Amino acid sequence: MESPVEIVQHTTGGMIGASWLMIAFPLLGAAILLVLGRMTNRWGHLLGVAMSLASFVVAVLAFLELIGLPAEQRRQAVHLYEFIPGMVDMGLLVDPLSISFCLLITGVGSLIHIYSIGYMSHDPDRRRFFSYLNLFVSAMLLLVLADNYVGLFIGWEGVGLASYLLIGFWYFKPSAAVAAKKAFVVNRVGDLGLLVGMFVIITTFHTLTFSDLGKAIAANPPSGGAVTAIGLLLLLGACGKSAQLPLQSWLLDAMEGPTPVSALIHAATMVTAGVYLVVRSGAFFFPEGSPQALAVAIVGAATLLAGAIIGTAKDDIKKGLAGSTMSQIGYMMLGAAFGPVGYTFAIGHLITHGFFKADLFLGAGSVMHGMNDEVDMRKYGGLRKAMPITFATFFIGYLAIIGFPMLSGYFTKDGIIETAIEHNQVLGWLAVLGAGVTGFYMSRMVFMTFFGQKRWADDAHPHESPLVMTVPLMVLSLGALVLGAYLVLSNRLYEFLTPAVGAAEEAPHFAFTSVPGLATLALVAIGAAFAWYKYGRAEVPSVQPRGSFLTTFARRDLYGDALNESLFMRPGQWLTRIAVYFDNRGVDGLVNGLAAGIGGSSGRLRRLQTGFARTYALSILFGAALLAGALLLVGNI
Amino acid sequence: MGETITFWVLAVVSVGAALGMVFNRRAVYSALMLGTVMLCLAVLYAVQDAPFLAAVQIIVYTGAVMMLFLFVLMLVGVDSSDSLVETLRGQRFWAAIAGLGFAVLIILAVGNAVFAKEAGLAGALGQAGYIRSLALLLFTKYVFAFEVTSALLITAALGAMVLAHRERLAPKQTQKDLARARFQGEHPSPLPGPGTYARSNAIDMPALLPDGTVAEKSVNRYIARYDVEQGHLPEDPKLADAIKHRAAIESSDEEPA
Amino acid sequence: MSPWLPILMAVPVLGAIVVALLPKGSDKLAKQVTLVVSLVVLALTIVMATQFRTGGPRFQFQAAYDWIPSFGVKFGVGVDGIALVLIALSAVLVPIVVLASWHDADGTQSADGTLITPKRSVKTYFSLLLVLEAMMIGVFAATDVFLFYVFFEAMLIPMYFMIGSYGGAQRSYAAVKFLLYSLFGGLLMLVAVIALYVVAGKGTFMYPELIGVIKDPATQKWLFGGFFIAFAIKAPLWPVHTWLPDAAAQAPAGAAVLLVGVLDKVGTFGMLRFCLELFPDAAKAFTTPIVVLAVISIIYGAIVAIGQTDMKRLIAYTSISHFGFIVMGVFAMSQVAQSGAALYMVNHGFSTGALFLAAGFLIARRGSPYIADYGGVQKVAPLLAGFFLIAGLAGLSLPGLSSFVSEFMVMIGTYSSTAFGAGALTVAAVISAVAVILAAVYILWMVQRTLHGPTAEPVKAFKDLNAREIVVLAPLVALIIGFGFFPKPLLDVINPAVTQTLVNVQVDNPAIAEKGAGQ
Amino acid sequence: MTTHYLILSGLLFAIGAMGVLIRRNAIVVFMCVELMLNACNLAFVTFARQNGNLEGQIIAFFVMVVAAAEVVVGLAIIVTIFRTRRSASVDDANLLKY
Amino acid sequence: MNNAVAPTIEYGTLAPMLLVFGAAVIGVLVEAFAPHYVRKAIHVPLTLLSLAGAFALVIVQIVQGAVPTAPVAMGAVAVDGPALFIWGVILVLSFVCVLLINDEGHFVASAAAVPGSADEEEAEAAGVTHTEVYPLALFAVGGMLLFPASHDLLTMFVGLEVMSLPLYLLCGLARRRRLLSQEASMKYFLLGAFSSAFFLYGTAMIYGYAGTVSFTGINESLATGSLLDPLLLIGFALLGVGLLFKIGAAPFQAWKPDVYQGAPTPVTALMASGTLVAAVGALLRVFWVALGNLDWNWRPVIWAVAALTMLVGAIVAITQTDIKRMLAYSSIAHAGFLLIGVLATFDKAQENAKSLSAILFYLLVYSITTVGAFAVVTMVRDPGGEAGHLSRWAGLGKRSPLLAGVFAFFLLAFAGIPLTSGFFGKYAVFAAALSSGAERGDSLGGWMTGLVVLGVVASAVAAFFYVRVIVLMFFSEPAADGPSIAVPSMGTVAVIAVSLLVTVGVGLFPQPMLDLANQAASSLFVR
Repeated sequence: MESPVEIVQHTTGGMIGASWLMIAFPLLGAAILLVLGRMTNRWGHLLGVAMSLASFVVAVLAFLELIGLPAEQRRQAVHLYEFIPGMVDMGLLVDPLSISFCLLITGVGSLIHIYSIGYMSHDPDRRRFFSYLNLFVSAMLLLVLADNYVGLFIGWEGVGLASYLLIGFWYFKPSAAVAAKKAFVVNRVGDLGLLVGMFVIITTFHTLTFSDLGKAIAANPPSGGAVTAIGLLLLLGACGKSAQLPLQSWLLDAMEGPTPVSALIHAATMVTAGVYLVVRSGAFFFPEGSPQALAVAIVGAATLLAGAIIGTAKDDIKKGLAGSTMSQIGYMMLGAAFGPVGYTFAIGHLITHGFFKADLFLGAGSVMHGMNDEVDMRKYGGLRKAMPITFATFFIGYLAIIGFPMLSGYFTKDGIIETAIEHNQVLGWLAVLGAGVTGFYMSRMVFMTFFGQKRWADDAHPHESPLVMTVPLMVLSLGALVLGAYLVLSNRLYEFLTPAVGAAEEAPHFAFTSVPGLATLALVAIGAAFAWYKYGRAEVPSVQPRGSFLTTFARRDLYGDALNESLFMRPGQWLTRIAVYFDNRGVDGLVNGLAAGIGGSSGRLRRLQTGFARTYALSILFGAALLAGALLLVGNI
Repeated sequence: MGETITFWVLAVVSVGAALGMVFNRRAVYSALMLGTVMLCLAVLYAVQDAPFLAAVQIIVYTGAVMMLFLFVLMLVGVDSSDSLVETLRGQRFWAAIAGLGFAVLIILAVGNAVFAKEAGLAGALGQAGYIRSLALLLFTKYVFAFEVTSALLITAALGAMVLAHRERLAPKQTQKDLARARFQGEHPSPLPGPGTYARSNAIDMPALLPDGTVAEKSVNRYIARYDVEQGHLPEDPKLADAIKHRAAIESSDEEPA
Repeated sequence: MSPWLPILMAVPVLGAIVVALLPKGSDKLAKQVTLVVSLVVLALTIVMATQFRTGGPRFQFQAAYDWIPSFGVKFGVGVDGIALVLIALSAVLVPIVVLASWHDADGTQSADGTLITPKRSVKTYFSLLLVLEAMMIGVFAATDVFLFYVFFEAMLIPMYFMIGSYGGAQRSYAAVKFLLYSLFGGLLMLVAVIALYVVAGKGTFMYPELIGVIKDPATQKWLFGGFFIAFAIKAPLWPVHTWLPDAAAQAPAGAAVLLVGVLDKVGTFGMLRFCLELFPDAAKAFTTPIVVLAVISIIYGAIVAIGQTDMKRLIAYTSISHFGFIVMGVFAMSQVAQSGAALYMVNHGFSTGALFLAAGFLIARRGSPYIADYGGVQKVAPLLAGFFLIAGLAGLSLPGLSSFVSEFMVMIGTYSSTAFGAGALTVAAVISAVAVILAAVYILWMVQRTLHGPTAEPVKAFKDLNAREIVVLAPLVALIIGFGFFPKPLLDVINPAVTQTLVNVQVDNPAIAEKGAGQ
Repeated sequence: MTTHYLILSGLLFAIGAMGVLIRRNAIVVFMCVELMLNACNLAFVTFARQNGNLEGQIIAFFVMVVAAAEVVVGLAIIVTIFRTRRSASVDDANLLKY
Repeated sequence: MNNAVAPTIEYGTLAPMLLVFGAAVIGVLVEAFAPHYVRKAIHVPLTLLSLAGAFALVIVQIVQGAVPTAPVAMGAVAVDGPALFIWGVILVLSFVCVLLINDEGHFVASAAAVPGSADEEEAEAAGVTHTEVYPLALFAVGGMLLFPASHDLLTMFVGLEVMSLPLYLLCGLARRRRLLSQEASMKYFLLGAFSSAFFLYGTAMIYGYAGTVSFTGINESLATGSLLDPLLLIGFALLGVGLLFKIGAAPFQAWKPDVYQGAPTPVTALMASGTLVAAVGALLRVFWVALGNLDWNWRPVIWAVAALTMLVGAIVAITQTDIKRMLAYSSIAHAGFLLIGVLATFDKAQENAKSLSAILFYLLVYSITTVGAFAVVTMVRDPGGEAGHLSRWAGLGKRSPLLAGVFAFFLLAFAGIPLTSGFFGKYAVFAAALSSGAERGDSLGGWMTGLVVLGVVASAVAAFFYVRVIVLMFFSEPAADGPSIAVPSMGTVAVIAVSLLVTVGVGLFPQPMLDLANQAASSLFVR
């Protein structure tokens, strides 16, 4: 494997030099909206959209400037200021990898902002929603743009905060409040990995800056143990943020947030930060074939299957999509385990997924918007006539995700599968299997929602959403339609990314007729057909059937929460109780006991003062005898 | 040799008397025992070339101090005697332990000290002679202490005055004053005795005044209370009421003038 | 001889006298005078701080007057970077606390009219506050060990009265516990102070002259122990921490801020300055056990905090956890960790201050410190909720807020320390990192139960923050965010002092990062 | 002989001390104290002869004077108490305790 | 034959003491001849002027710098630097205590009258008081001056009695709660006599050993003779009993709480301050001058006594419910702290000046604070007299913040909180002890350090009960029928003000007082 291009140009000028504006605009928006508060109620959402769009413009300009440069100069560092003197400087790294993310974040982000104007129009707190969204965009951009792990970590936690705030946006719902807290806490478990990873990195390499890291490794190749440790720790961080096994449990609960949030944060951008982390650190800490790379692959494969299985059993449309997100990120992780080619497909899938999953979520949001916020698919049915645009865009997204030939997902997912099989047969074929399951659960979703008989309640009057919501849907579905082909065919993405992630020994080439590809298609078709058999052809019961053991297993999210509960929460609660008890009775009790002991001895000694002069005389005589005896003794020694 | 015999005799006597003082129930006997000890000691002083002290011991100590003790004993009640029951738990036991221990320590210390032959006072007396030498010492070297002792004596006198002497605050009442007070008071004549003009002359039966009313004060209030408590009330309701009233006054502890 | 520090101490003392001598019934005037005096002190501090030369000698604004020549005691003051930032912290917090406690002594009533605290003497409260400010400045400024000790102990008294007279239901228990604990530690330290003077035989308590004087390792250990126990109680380190939850929970919010925000820092400040520099060999010998205690504090404090039902107690326990970090940083003996620890002292003052004050505002509205009595505050008082949340996030060291920088530095400095016992330090850093998770649990669980969820019935009557309360919290939040992104001004001041400390401790711990990474 | 005298003095002193502990009548207690003082005097006189100087005798003389003054004050106090309480027992005066 | 040389008495040097005694005698004459309605008018100025005059005479001696280097009055009295310092302190203390005594309502109208009898009522109604207290107090003060300055054991014994006898009497003269007062008087008297018998027996033994009772002579005979003579050891132990009894060291402390509680508060103040100062002075003289060569022998024993005293005083005080009893136990604890200073001797006598100065300083600051505290106690009254029970003090801070504040300040000084005089006192003593320990080397150094640590622990325990009173006064709600605050007389105000001033002043600027103590100690005791 070849290291990524090490030469980093420092720049202060141009749009790249001003790339900090990308972060600053939405941050400013968030600050204005939060500080001015209710004063901005009337125009707050517009400001939010404007700031997001401004960022997008900067991103596009910076992107154009970057591709205008020769390939070997496409790693541009922007020094901002000294952060922790002697340890970390705050700076940005504008390279193909980060700029791709920027485009995705600001682009899809802006669309979702626009969509939210409509979606949140009835919410009295819309202004607050936009401030949080802006905050998120800002933090996410910091995450991908930072040229060092500390900056990345600040962004990393920033998006976590935004996610927390947005999941708990409807804080008065206890379920939302709990889900928000859970998301944050589980993420913190991952953060622990990232944090400790940073300790090891700085101790081993004396720097946390990406560009210096390359030099340090080159100058002083580290021992395998340290790198493995770093890799595994970073993987833990990635698992938290990207909802990979074993830290997946928060993502399904996170659907308590408003749907645009699910689309933006919990599908398109934030949850892919783990993938970004692995790819960004890949060259340093995840060399191909290393144990930690294998761990990444295993986590990815396991999650892609788990997510898919969860997806098959959910009747809540958003939770179904959340399971799907887990699964798709699993694919990306799997891809990210296999060097530059894998990176390319992982990032490619990340981008296309950003589009089609956002499309799907927003579509689901549109459906809910028309259905009085009903999320149970068993209460849907036959909606394709009531909301044609939503149906059309959703259907495109659906085709993209199951890998219908020539749509985005087809290219990127297939690329991952083939790369995986090339490196690791077992995991690769598992990914194929996962694709089949994807075919099933996505088809099930489409059939249950848009086909069949209507099963909705009498007071529901499904209707198409306003343009402000459907236009973003259309834009996104357009992306879902063509982006994969654009990026993958003729290796555009690969070559674009090479300066950032390194070049493979052999450039990838997409084969339309490979065995795995065909097998995947076949399995997807079977899955879809089975879904049609169960949900398209047959009547869908509006009450959930009991289902087999396996179904229950899937419905309960593979018992992830139960496991957490029995492994961590209950022991934790007991530990807390014991600790509190120990503190009150043990530590404090010891001190109070000592005080009580002194008080008690005082009470007893006090009784010696009987009030009888003769007793006092006795003590004097005793004292005299003791004194005399002691002196005689001391004197005669 | 003579000294030895004297010593042993007096030692036995004085220790015996000392123990007698401690263990005798009667304070007066204790005082007498103490006097005995003092007299023995006086003799022992004399034996040890301290005739002046022997005299002072008898005159001041046995003569004055012990008399003072006896006076006070008379004041306090000469026939009072201590109960021999010890009320403080363990006091005697521990007193014995401490006392014995202390004695043993002193005896050990003294016994272990190696004394040379007594120097005797001959050298110290020199040409001046005994009394003169004493005086010389007293009025030169210890003159300051001697003077200060006067403060002690003044204090003692002052203290006795403060605690025992009561200054008369008003002129002493003369016979005349008393008579005047009596005739100006409510009862120039004596109060009627109980039983007077009553059908019975028992002391718990109130007197009747010449106008036939009951004289409540003629019955002792303690007797009245006893009668009420025991139910020995006269049949005459008037008398019974008077006794009850008297008892009630008593129990509320207010003696009307 | 620079008059800055004596003036800085004299101003609040004079203010206190003026406030105490105001005629009866001039409560309002007393408050205004106190506020003005504290602002004057703040202004003076800022002016002084601008004159501090970062490249200059370690101790600046030095002044020394003979105080008790018989004992060799001087009124010696001077500041290095660490002391400077802590004095600045005190100067910033006092006006805020004055504003925050504006009505604390007036007798407060909860929303439903029940009496929370009865009316008490306003003048006394504010003059005590000013006296306390003078002593806080003095304790950080003292360069004479004896003078330091005097302030260290004397500080207890105003705080004792503030807790005991103006606190909650259990105030006298808490006040006595606070006083006795601290006094006990202080007295042990007194023995060590005397012994230091005697053993050193220099005839002076001036701290720069005492560095490196005590050579005998056994003596060093004993003296170190005397100082350390006092500081550990003050800090408070597990297992001598139990006074803090009581004291902080019973103290009025303003006093709690000063108690946890500044007073307790004297403990960690003392460790850094006195324990390390005067007794370097002992400090090195005891590193491992102390770091173990620190780690226990970190984890234990966090776990016990999770289980608290009383908001102020919870915050107190979080502080115990945070103090664990500071102590760990101090004893990690590396530049980064110690700088981080010094920075942590400041940042913790801001974040815990904000948290206590916000919690105090909540409690003032409801009259109960119990978390279970709240719920859905965000609905009725969004501003208060917002501030509370930000303060809470600072408490869990969210990156981007000031406490993150210091916590990060401490952990990284500890992990990478190449000082003796480095293995233990590495493990300690990793274990302490678990607190990152626990912090999220305790803060967010409290936030969830107080701010979120359905609005509880008594909470519905809450008013949102008034202007005074906003003025109290806003500067703190601004500082928290500002130093979260730009800690350099503080670190530039702190770093030289830490470097000098390490030189005096004779630890050769190379910087862990190449300067100017990314240049 | 000196030793004998001293042992006698020590015994008397100890007996006096024990008497103070055992007797309840304040006057007797005080007598026991007097006994102790007498024992001291015996020691002084003995030592005076032993050491060959008169100081011991002088001191013994002083002790007598002091003892006389003490007796006056002491007995006055005891009488006062007796008048108040009608009891000269030292045990009865124990309102002040603990 | 007639070779008697007239004794020389240095009247100039002894003038302060003689003035006090002289005034006392005049006082007695006043008692004898003046009608009782003018007695007080004569006594008060006479007593105060004589004390002030004596103080002035002490100052004159110090200013003249003619501190004698040899004992005066035929070797009976040593008026050296420390003695002059102690005299000055005692005279100041007795002056302020007389101001307290002067206050109405402390002393019984007629001591001879049975409590509660008609006689007593009559006497009270007639408004007579025992003006004998003034000469008695003067005699006691005279004894206090003599006790620490005496240079032989006989003079010391006489001084002890001169000091004690008037105090025995004064204890029994309280106007309220007379039963308690009389009981205190009797207990004090019996135990005092008992302990002085021990002192005397000790004197006899020492005399037997040394052939003299002069301190110089004893010290010389120690230097030449065998140190192991059991007579010396036992004599020394018994002397110790008498002296330790007077300062109230455990296990000889039992009288203190009872007597302090029962005695009239001004007398308690005098005992707690003046007697303690005098007794410590005497203790130092015996231990450092007479037995200076024996100090490796007595140190372990005094070590144990000091430790026991501090602990007993501090611990038992915790559960006291009467303010005066509590202060008595506090005084016991402080006696323990002082003993730490007594232990702090050095190999070279010259260095002892350090410890001596510390002890003198401690005595000064502690005793003045004590007087102030008792002065406050006299002001808090119930209908039946002073409000002794602590529960009656609850909420005093609300009713009378100034008085409670002052008292709290005194308590903090007792506790040794910095910026009060008590802190520097404690500091000085601890510092002396540690430096003596350091000089004495390993084992002893360790023991001294241990003692100081023990002292520190005792201080912490002691702080608890001081703080408890503060808690009661300031943090508790006042009782509905709380005690009244007496309108103080000018005298009481002056006493409290002086004590407060000294406590604050020395707390902030101890140097002048330290200079005084240093100067006094620099000449050490006359040997």
